[in-house]
Amino acid sequence: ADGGSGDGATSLGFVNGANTHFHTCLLKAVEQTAEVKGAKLYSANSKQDAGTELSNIEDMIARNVSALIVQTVNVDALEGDITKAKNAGIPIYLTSVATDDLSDILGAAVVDLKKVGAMDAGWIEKDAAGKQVQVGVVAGAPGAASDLLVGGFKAALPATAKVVANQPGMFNPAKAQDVAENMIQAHPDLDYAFVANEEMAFAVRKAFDAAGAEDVKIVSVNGTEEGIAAVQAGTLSATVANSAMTIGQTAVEKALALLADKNGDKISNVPLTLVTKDNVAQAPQYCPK
Amino acid sequence: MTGRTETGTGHGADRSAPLVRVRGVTKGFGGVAALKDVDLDLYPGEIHALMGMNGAGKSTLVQVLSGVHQADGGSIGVDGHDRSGLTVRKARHLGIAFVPQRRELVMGLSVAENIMLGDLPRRGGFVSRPQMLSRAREALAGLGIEIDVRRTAGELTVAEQTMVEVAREVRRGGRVLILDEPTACLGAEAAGRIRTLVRRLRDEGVAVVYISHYIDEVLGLADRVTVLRDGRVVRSAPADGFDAGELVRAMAGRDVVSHRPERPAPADEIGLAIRGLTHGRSIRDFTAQVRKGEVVAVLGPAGDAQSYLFDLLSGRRRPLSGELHVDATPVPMGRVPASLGSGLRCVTGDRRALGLVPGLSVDENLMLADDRFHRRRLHRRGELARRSAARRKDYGVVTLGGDPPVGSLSGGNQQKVLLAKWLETAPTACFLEDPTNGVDVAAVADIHTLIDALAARGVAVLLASSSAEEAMRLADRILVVRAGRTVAEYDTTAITRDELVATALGGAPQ
Amino acid sequence: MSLKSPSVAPDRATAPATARPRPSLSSLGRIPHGGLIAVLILMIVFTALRADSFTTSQNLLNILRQISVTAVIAGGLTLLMTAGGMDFSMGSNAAVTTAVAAQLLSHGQSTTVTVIATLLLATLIGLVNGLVVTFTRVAPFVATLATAMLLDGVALLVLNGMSISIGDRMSALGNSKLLGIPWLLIVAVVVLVAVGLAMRFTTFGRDAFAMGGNEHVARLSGINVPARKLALYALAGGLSGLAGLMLLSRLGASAPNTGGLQLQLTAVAAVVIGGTLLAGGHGTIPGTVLGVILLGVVANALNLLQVNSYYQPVVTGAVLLVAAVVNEFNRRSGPGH
Amino acid sequence: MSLKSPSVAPDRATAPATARPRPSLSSLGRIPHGGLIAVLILMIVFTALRADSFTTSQNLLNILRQISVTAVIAGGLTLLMTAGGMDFSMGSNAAVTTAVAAQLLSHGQSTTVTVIATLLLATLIGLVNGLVVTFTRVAPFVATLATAMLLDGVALLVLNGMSISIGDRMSALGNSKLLGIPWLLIVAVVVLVAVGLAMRFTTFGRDAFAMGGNEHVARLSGINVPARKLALYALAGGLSGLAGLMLLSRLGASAPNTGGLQLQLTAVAAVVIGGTLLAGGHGTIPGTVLGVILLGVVANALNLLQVNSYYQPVVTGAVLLVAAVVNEFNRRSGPGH
Ligand SMILES: Nc1ncnc2c1ncn2[C@@H]1O[C@H](COP(=O)(O)OP(=O)(O)OP(=O)(O)O)[C@@H](O)[C@H]1O
Ligand SMILES: Nc1ncnc2c1ncn2[C@@H]1O[C@H](COP(=O)(O)OP(=O)(O)OP(=O)(O)O)[C@@H](O)[C@H]1O
Ligand SMILES: [Mg+2]
Ligand SMILES: [Mg+2]
Repeated sequence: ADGGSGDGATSLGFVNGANTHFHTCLLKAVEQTAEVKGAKLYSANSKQDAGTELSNIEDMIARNVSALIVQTVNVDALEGDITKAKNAGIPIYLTSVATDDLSDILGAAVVDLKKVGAMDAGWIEKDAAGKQVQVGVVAGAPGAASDLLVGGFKAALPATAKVVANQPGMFNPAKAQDVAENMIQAHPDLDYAFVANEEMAFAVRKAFDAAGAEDVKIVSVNGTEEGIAAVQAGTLSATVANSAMTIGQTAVEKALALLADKNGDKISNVPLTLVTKDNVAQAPQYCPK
Repeated sequence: MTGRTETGTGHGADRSAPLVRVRGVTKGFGGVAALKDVDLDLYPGEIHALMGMNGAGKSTLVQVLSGVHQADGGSIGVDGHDRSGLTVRKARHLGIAFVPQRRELVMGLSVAENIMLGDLPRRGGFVSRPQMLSRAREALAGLGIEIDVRRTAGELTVAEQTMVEVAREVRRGGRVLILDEPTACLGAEAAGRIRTLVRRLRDEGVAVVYISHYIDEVLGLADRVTVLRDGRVVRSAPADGFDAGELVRAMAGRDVVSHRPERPAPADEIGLAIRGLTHGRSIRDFTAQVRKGEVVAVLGPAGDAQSYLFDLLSGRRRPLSGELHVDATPVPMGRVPASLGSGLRCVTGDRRALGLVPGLSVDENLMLADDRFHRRRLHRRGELARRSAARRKDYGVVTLGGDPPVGSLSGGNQQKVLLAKWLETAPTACFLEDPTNGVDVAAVADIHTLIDALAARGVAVLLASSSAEEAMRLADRILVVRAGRTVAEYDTTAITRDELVATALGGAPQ
Repeated sequence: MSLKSPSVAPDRATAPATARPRPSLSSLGRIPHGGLIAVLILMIVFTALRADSFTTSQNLLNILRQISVTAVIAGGLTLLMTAGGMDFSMGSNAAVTTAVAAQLLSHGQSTTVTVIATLLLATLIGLVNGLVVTFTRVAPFVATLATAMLLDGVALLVLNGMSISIGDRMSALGNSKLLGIPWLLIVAVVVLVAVGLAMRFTTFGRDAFAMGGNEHVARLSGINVPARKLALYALAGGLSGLAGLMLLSRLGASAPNTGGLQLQLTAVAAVVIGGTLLAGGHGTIPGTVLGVILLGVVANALNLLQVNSYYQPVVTGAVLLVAAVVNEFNRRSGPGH
Repeated sequence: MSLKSPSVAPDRATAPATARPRPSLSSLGRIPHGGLIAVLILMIVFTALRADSFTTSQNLLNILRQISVTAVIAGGLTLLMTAGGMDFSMGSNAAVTTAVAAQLLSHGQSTTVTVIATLLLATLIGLVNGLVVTFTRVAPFVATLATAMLLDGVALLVLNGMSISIGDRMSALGNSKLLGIPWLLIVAVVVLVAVGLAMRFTTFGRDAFAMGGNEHVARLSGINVPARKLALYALAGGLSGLAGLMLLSRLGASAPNTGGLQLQLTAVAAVVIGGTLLAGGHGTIPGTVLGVILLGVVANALNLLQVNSYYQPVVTGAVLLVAAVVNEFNRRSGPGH
């Protein structure tokens, strides 16, 4: 399965999952790295729809790319993708998640979402220092990503921290803001809030401030420029940086490496950094310029 | 009345300058011509009648005049200026007012709003409701109509709706008033009022275009008559140049005779029996028995009891009380399937809303009910056309092109389709509401013959009408209703038309 | 001379669309939207009993602030649908507005300029919808469904897929209050009252009913139907823009997928639940307001009652369904027709 | 009529296009859906010239496989809308089916049992929609919009928010072919042909046109309207179920937000672009097929042509709009064939 494009150069197909900030940065990173590596890149977007994702993959196969890089809309939607790619003899490389059975995939740049949640929980534990505290959760849209994140967070919370509210923000700031307003209403003496991404976190902050709950500390996920700035400014207390740029770069580099040499190790864990006021300097770049 | 002598005033107007001058107008629909090279001159202060068989092109012509349709060829001039390609709004600005054949009201709005639509009285940017109501009342009062202007247009009977529309157009004024079969569904008094009004406007110098299928009405009213046949003008002359016979020949191209034939005496057993039918104010304790082979007419003023019989007999609406027997077997009321199952066939007078599916083809509409009764599973065009061909012929349905949507047919042709649809389904008993509504002279005769045949076949026929002629022509017995009650019963042989009209309807004919 | 008899107009029985019996002058004594109100009250009582924080004035203000964006769109849609139109792209139009406004502001444009520019843009977009619907015979739903997709893409392009923060510009509108009443709410109320009055008492409004009820009659009556349509679609566009700015001022940032279809569907649901007919010819602002409030209260209640997130759509859907059904039964059991 | 394109001469209700002569494009006028076909051909030629991989039989088969799920839903919707109905919950119904089927299979139920059980369930859901619409006077759009939300939630509940893989069960349907033709495509074609034939050649189909054209007349003509409605909604449900199973067999797993509104809107777009009237009384399967294909081709072309993902909705919307406009310019709505 090589020489998709006429000039014999390696060609990569990147199937992105959606159009959020994260996905945009991921795409940029993949494009730039591919260019650096002199690989021809085709990209498509599944717009959060598993069916579209499969169609996109079929289209890539029709184009006979050397390898596929897939930021899936959903872990198990991969099932079909992988079968398709396998039948077509086109290796498939995953970003963010990995399947349990690695034999069928070329490799994966994995973000351990459980760990991400756990790191935020850890910060709260440290910050609460044994005090009895109330925690609110603004999750994403029902689905694996959000569930892993929140699951990891809850599991790692100390016994002294009690999750008093857990509502879906649907990864949509407007919705998240409504939810936060209602949450702070129902639980005025909230101490911490865990928000499934920074776009929502900002909205939640606004809601809390408007309700006079400036002292509620918000921890979140991503590490975008805005996020880091917010941590520095103290509007967010901590955020776990899982750089989209790193994921993109790793994906392309590893994919090409593995194409060249099948028995390099498949899984590369994307480094996670807990960013707080004290270490904003170490925050990795999130989005390529 | 004295229509003849009044026609004189029309000639007082200046003959040299027609207000509207139509030359060589042609109009086709999907390649087939509905109007062919039509000329027409409208003079101020003249009532100009358009006559012709169903599908002759009358409505199409006036729709072109009022900008609803744009002519394919020819010219339209208004006071000497070429106005070809009129749009509705341009026409209105030129003072051309139009009451279409089909009722056009906003059913959801009040009568007052419908009348004042397009220039609602305003005070400080807001619509002034009191003014709107009072002006609307004036407009109706001007025609001597009593309708509560606050009622919703949808609640009105078709007659009331017509009056409202005429009032609306008259109120708006203008130099040309076009009325497309305004009296087709009006009672005596209402129709009389319309005619009086038309004369008044004519005398005020308005040019009136008046479409009607009633020979005597036209001869009594019009100053000038133009006859259309198959989209061509076959004759245009002052009204006094015509007599009824000629007019009919001009329209139909042949003589039309319609006299009451000898029908076999009705059988003894009762085909249709209605007892103590009561529904609110509309109809109270109505009882009728129709023997097989008998035709019984229920005669009443427009909008009286007979207008509610269709809803109640067809099962659309459950009466408060009353019972129905068809062929001596009781029929549960308020259920359409029960009514149909009993062999009773109800033909509505409101073909548009309750009679036909405008989007379906003529053939499908013709066979709609029959195919359902015969539980046909399959639908094949060719075979359908074969089955419906006979009905088209018997009922003289004329269409442009093969099998167009029934909605594109002329009013009268739609009525024929409606009758053919129901009368050919082997009925035990029939309820006919206004069977000849908007149908041309020849077709009226044909339909009357068909109804005679129906009775001769031993079908019990109940006829709802407010037409004395029709009752006299068709019925063996006549029930006269008033204010929802049966006030008299006559044997047709035992009464003359004039007695009937006098006693029953009060409103004397012209 | 023949005398002809009329036939019972089917509208008196059970004709569809415009002929559907509706609460109107003829049915005084019966509360319009009774069913909707009943369901709403039930919801409120139930929630109040289970979550005491529900009845706090703060929470009630929250609800009202949360629904005000939807309310503005729903208001415009009610008028448009009453006139027989439909704009399925209002949510997406709002999304475009938020995006453009965010860009302008973040590129240092003054708030005034931004507001004016974006409102004009939104109105223009509405106008384009109007032109398509008026001068081609494309059904409004079809045309605006297409423009909705188109605009969603435009919003992405403008944002270049990133989320753009506007700091605390405009946050006065989004978060501060006047005499304890959120500005957003005030704007929404003003819009709804204006539209409501226009529909009831102005020629413009009554003409809308006429056009929705029977466009041909409206034309025959000398109403300049095309001009009116353009005006109505432009207005819908303008209000979408306003809604977009309100949304932006609340969020303080514009992210991909803000507004768009979600917002649109919520507004449509509110409007139709409020009794406005898709076929046109009938619609009321009070009904729409009830619809919007119902949806807002349900969302709020679900949060306060800590309903599992999977149950939330189930409950919302069920409540909508019940409301619609109860509402129709209440109508049906009305006297006369 | 307001939901249809306004006709200049409504007294000739079904001959709007005849009311004004359209000299331009009149040549296309004779061919039904001429406009749609023209746009489609343009799209195809353009793409074929720019991307050689487009015309590979593999790619064409891909397109056809990709659209077959939408096609099945669109087919059912066409019939329902022609009868004057509307089911906005078909996508969500499909989602529920995928979820339930996935659960059953992963709990070791046999494929046969699963298929039968889920199809029954889906039909039942459709029937419930039918009951609500038939026996209350709630407008179909309103009722099914509510059930759509409700079902989306149900799907989440069934999946408990997780994704459930079915391994390679059913993958025969989803991925293998018969004589080089994907099974999914075969199923879709069978459904469309069946519905198409039913609409043209069976009384059941013609009843749908009659009901959509004038429900009163249909009832008075001895058509058992309530029964027909229930049947139609049940059928729509059943087909949604089938679509759900097809989707599942393709994806090999059921995840939250599979199917649902996205799928629904695509189907609706295809149907209305194909010339089916929201107001009922007119609709054609060929039109719907063209609509579905157009959408499929556009999506595929956008990928092959490497159009930036932000431009994709823009282009899709634009193409839809153009198609609709061109199509309306030479539409001749006959007595519904
Ligand atoms: N919009 C249309 N599409 C197709 N055919 C039409 C249309 N309008 C009218 N026709 C045809 O043109 C012819 C003339 O119709 P028109 O309505 O003018 O007849 P008419 O003289 O008014 O008949 P009636 O007395 O029954 O009203 C008829 O054959 C009719 O079928
Ligand atoms: N004089 C009238 N003017 C206008 N409408 C009338 C008149 N009389 C009766 N109706 C209409 O006819 C219908 C019959 O009235 P009513 O509601 O009492 O019958 P119903 O048995 O309740 O009808 P349904 O069985 O459909 O409920 C009503 O809808 C009313 O609008
Ligand atoms: Mg006519
Ligand atoms: Mg009643």
